[in-house]
Amino acid sequence: MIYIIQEAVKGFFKNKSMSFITIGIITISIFIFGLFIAGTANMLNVIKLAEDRIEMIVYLKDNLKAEEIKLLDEQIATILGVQQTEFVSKEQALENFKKEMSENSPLLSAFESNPLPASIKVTVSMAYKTPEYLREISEKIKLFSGVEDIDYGSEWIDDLDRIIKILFFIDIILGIIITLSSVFVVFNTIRLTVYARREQIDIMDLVGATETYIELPYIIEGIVHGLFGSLISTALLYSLFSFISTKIPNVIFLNSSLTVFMVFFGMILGFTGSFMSVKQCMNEIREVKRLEPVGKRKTLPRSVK
Amino acid sequence: MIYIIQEAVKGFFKNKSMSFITIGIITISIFIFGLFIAGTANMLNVIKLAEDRIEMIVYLKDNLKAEEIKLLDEQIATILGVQQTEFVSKEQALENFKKEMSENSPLLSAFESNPLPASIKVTVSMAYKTPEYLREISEKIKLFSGVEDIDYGSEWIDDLDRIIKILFFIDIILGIIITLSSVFVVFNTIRLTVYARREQIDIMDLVGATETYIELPYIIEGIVHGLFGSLISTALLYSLFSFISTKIPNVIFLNSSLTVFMVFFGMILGFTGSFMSVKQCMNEIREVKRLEPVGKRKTLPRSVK
Amino acid sequence: MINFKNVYKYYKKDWVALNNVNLSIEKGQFNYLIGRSGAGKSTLMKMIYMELFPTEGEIEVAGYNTKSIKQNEIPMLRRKIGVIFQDFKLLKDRNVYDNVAFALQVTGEKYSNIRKKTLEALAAVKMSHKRNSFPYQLSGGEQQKVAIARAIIKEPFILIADEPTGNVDPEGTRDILELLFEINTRGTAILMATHDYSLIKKSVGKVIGLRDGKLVNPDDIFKMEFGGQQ
Amino acid sequence: MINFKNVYKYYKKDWVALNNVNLSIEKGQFNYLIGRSGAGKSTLMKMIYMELFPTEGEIEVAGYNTKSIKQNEIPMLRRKIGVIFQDFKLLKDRNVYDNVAFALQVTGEKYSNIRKKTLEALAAVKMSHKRNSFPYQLSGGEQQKVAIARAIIKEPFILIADEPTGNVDPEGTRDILELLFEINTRGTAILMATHDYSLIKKSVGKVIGLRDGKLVNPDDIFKMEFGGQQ
Ligand SMILES: Nc1ncnc2c1ncn2[C@@H]1O[C@H](COP(=O)(O)OP(=O)(O)OP(=O)(O)O)[C@@H](O)[C@H]1O
Ligand SMILES: Nc1ncnc2c1ncn2[C@@H]1O[C@H](COP(=O)(O)OP(=O)(O)OP(=O)(O)O)[C@@H](O)[C@H]1O
Ligand SMILES: [Mg+2]
Ligand SMILES: [Mg+2]
Repeated sequence: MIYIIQEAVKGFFKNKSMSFITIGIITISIFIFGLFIAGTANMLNVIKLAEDRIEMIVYLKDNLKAEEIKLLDEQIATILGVQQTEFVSKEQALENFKKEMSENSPLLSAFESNPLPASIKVTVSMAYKTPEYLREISEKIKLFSGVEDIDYGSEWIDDLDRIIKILFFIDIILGIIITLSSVFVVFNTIRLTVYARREQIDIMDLVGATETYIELPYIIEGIVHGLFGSLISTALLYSLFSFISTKIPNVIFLNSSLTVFMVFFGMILGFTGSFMSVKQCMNEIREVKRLEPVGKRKTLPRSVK
Repeated sequence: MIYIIQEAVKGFFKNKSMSFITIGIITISIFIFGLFIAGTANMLNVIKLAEDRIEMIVYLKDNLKAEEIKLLDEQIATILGVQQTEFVSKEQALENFKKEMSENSPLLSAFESNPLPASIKVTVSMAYKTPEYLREISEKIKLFSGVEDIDYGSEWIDDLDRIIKILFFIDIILGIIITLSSVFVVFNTIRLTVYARREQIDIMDLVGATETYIELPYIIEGIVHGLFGSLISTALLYSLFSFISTKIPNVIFLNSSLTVFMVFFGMILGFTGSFMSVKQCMNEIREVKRLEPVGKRKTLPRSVK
Repeated sequence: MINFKNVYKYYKKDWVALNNVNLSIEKGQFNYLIGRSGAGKSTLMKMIYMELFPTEGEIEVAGYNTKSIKQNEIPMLRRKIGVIFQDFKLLKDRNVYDNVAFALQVTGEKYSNIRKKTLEALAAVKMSHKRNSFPYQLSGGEQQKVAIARAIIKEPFILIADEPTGNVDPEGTRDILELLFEINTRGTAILMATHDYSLIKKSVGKVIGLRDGKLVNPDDIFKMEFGGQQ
Repeated sequence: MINFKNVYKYYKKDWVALNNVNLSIEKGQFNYLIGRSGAGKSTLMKMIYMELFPTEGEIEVAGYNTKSIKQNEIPMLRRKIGVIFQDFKLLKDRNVYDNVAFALQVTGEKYSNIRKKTLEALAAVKMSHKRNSFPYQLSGGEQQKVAIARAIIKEPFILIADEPTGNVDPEGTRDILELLFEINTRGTAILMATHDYSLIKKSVGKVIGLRDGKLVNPDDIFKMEFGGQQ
C-alpha cells in the first residue's frame, strides 16, 4: 500500500508535462462547467427578481362600504396561491399616479376629478406566478361582488413566461453540451496520458503486479489531477466573479454547496477517467496478446506452415 | 512528396483512436467557440432590436400654426444624429392612446376634452443612441420655440445602456476564456498524440529523413483533423440552431463568412498545434541526446571514471 | 512441475509457432532451449508465465492449469517465476534500483528486505555502480544485466532466461552463467534459451531442441545447423 | 574517410564514455569493434552518424565535420550511412516491408526501384515470407534481420553494425556475416561491434579494441577477457 501511494506521487512528478496538461484541461472543463452553473444561478436570480414584480391589482367598484371592502379582502386572501393583500384607497392611488408621472406629463393637468378607483394589491406566492395560475386566480376574484376589473399585466406575464421558458430551454441544452463536452475532453485526455504509458503497464503486468497494484497509482493520480483541476478552477471562478461583481451589482457567486459539488465533480471525472482508461488499456494489451481471452478459447482448424 | 501524403493518409487511419479523440476534441472546442460567436451575434441582434425602439417624442405647445410646426420639424431634422422626423397631431395621439389602453383602463372614461398634445416623433440614427448623445440632441431641441417638452425615456435608456455594457463586458471575458481554452485544449491534445509517437519520430530522424519529411505528415494530419473537427462542429451548430429556431423566433445563425472563419480557425488550430508539437518533440529528442546542441559546445573540465 | 501436454500455438490462425509440444520440467532442473530464429523458443517461454495461452492442449505450471487459471491468479503465478525477457522490458521511467526493487515491491515484501535484496542482486550482476542510471543511459549489455537482476531477486522456483547473454561480452557471459548455476544449486529450475552452443557443451543440463515449433533431438540441431562446432 | 581526432565523450559531466580516441576508417575497410559491456562501442558508433557529438575533439565523416555540420546536413549524412542498431529501432506501426522501404523513401527514390530493392534486401536476410508482419509479430532474431535489411538497402558507403548477430542462431550468424562480406567486396566499409570473438578469428579485417573508453590493443582484450578461446 505504501508503494502504491509512492508510485502515485512519483508518477505525478515524473510526468510533469502530462500532469500539467491533464490538470490544465480538467481546470478548463470544470471552469467552463462552473461558469455555466454560476450563469444559471444568476439567470435564476434575475428571473426571480422579475417575478417578484408580478402583482395583481383588483380595481374596486366606486362607493363600496368599508365592511364590503373588508369582506372582499378576506375572501381574496383565502384563495389558493394568494400570499398577501393590501388595500389602496382612491386618494392614495391618485397620489401614486402623480408621483409616477411627476415630471413631464401633460396628462396630469387634465384631471378635473379623481378618476382613479380604489384597489386591492394582491401578492401571489412564487409558485403560482405562471400565466395559468394567475388567470385562474383572477377569474376566481372576478366572481366576487364589488370587483370592477383586474389587472395583472397579462400580456407582459405571457412575455416573461415565454422568455423564461426560452432561457430554460437554452440553459438545458447548454448544460447538456457542456457536461458532455467536459466528460469527453477530460476522459480522452486522461486516456491519452494513460496510453502513453501503455508499455509500462504491460511490463508491470508481466512482472507479477496485481491489477490493483498497477491501476491504483493511475487512479489516485487521476483523482489528484481532478482535485487540483477543480480547486484551481474554483479559485479562478471566484476571482472572476469578485472582479465582475465590482462592475455589475447583484451578481451572485456559487454557494458553498455548489462549490463542493464542483470539486467533487472534478474528482469524479478524474477518477472515472483514469479508472476506465487503465482498465481498458490493460484489457487491450491482454487481448492483443491472447487473441482469445482466458477461458473463452475455441479449437481452431489445424493448418501447417 | 507522394510518400509524405501517403504517410499522412496512413497516419490518419493507423491511429484511428487518436484521430478520433483529436477530431472529437477539436469538434468540441470549435463547437463551443461557435456557440459563443452565435450567441454574441444573437445578443447583438437583440440589442439592436431594443435600440430600434428608442425614439424621441417632442411634445409641442398647443396652438402652433402649421408653418411653425413645419419650421420646427425642419430645424430638428438638421441636428446631427437625427435620422427622421414624423409629425403626430393631437387627434392621432388620442387615437393611439385609446388603442393602447383599449381593454381595461378606467382612465379612459375620465377624459372630457383631449388632453394629449401634438408631437413630433424623432428617429435617432443608430450610432447616436447612447444616453449622452440623446441628452445632447434633446437639449438642442429644447432651445427651439414651440417645444413644450421632450420624452426619450431617459431612465430606461440608462438602464438599457448599462445592460448593454454589462453584456459586452461578460461577452468579452467569455470570449477570451473560450478562445484561450480552445487553443489550450486543442494544442495539448495534439501534443499528447504527437508525443505518443515520439519514438517513431526519433527513428525516422536516425534513418535519415529530413525534418520536412518527418514533420509534414503530422502537420497535414493536424490540418485534416482541424478541418474535420470544424466541419463537424459547424454541422452540429447548424442543426442545433435549426432546432432552436423552431422553438424561438428571431434566432439568427452564423452567417457564411463566420462559418468560413470557424472552419479556418479549426484548420489553423490543427496546423499550429501539430506544427509546434512536432517541432518541439524533435528538439526535445535531440536535446536529451546531445545535452549540448550542435554548434554550442563548450569544453568541460575533464574528470576520470 | 511444468507440464506441456499436446500444446499447439497458432498465430494469425495459420502460422504454427508450436506444433504438438509435450514437455516437462522438473524441480531444480537446468534446461537449455535451442533452435533457430523463429523456432518458437520465446513463444514456448511466454506460455509458462502465461502471457500467451495455447491454441490447443494445456500447460500446467506450479499447480495452475492454462485451462482453469483465473485472471487474478496470474499475478500470483508470475511472482513465483523469474523472467529475463529477450527485449529486457525495463521500466523506462525508473532508475536501475527501482526497476529491480519493483519485482519485490509487487509481492508486498518489507522495505528493509527489499533494499538489502536489491543491492545484493545488483552486486551479483556487477551493476551496483549504475543503480541511479535510467535504462536509456545504459549500454545494451548493462540493460541485460539489470533485467537479470530483476529476474533473480524474487528467488523464483523457475527462472526463464530468453537469451540472457545476447548482448554481453564473453567474460560477462561466463559470470552470468556462473550466477545461473549458483541459483540452480539453490533449487531453482532454469530454462534458458540460447544461440551460444559453446556454453552448452561446457556445462551439464538437459537440452531441449525446437525446430519449426516441433520438439526435435537437440543433436540434430547441433549437427545440421552448426556442424562446424559439433 | 572517417576520422576521430582526440575525441572525448562525457555523459552526465563526469562519466567518461570515450577517452581520447584517435581512429580512422578507410574506404572499403572491414573493421571489428570489440570491448566489454559499457566500453563505449555504441557511443563511438553513434558519433559516426552524429546522433551524439564529442564533448571534446572532432570527428570527420565523409567530408562533414562535427564542429561545422549544420542541422539540415545531418539527414544527408545519415542517408549515406547504413546503421544496424543494437536495439533494432524498427517502426512499430509499419510492417516489415514498409520498415525496409522507408530507408529508401526518405531519399526520394523512385517507386519501382524501391519495390525491387526492398524485396531483394528482404530476400538477402531470408525474411521475404514475413514481409507483411509487424515488428511485434516477429521473434527477436527476425527483428534483427529486418534491421539489417533496412541498413543494407541504401547501399551506404559505410555500414555500422552494432552486434548484428546478438539474437540470431549460429547458422543465421554465418549467413549475415557472408552478407556483410559480400557488401564489403562491393566497396562498402564496415564497422561491426561484436562479442562473438570466434567470428573475428575466422575472417580478415582490422580489429579495434576499446576498454573503458580508451583504444587498446585488441589482443589484450582477447587475452585478458576471453583467454580460453585465444
Ligand atoms: N504476435 C505474433 N503474431 C504473429 N506471429 C508471431 C507472433 N509472435 C511470434 N510470431 C512468429 O512465431 C514464430 C516463433 O516466434 P518466437 O518468438 O517464439 O521465436 P524464437 O524461437 O524466440 O526466435 P528468436 O531466437 O529469433 O527469438 C516466429 O516465426 C514469429 O514470426
Ligand atoms: N545517455 C547516457 N547517459 C549516461 N551514461 C550513458 C549514456 N549512454 C551510455 N552511457 C554509459 O556509457 C558507457 C558506454 O556505453 P555504450 O553504450 O557505448 O557501451 P557499449 O560498449 O555499447 O556496451 P554494450 O556492449 O553493452 O552495448 C556505459 O557505461 C553506459 O552506461
Ligand atoms: Mg525469441
Ligand atoms: Mg552497445
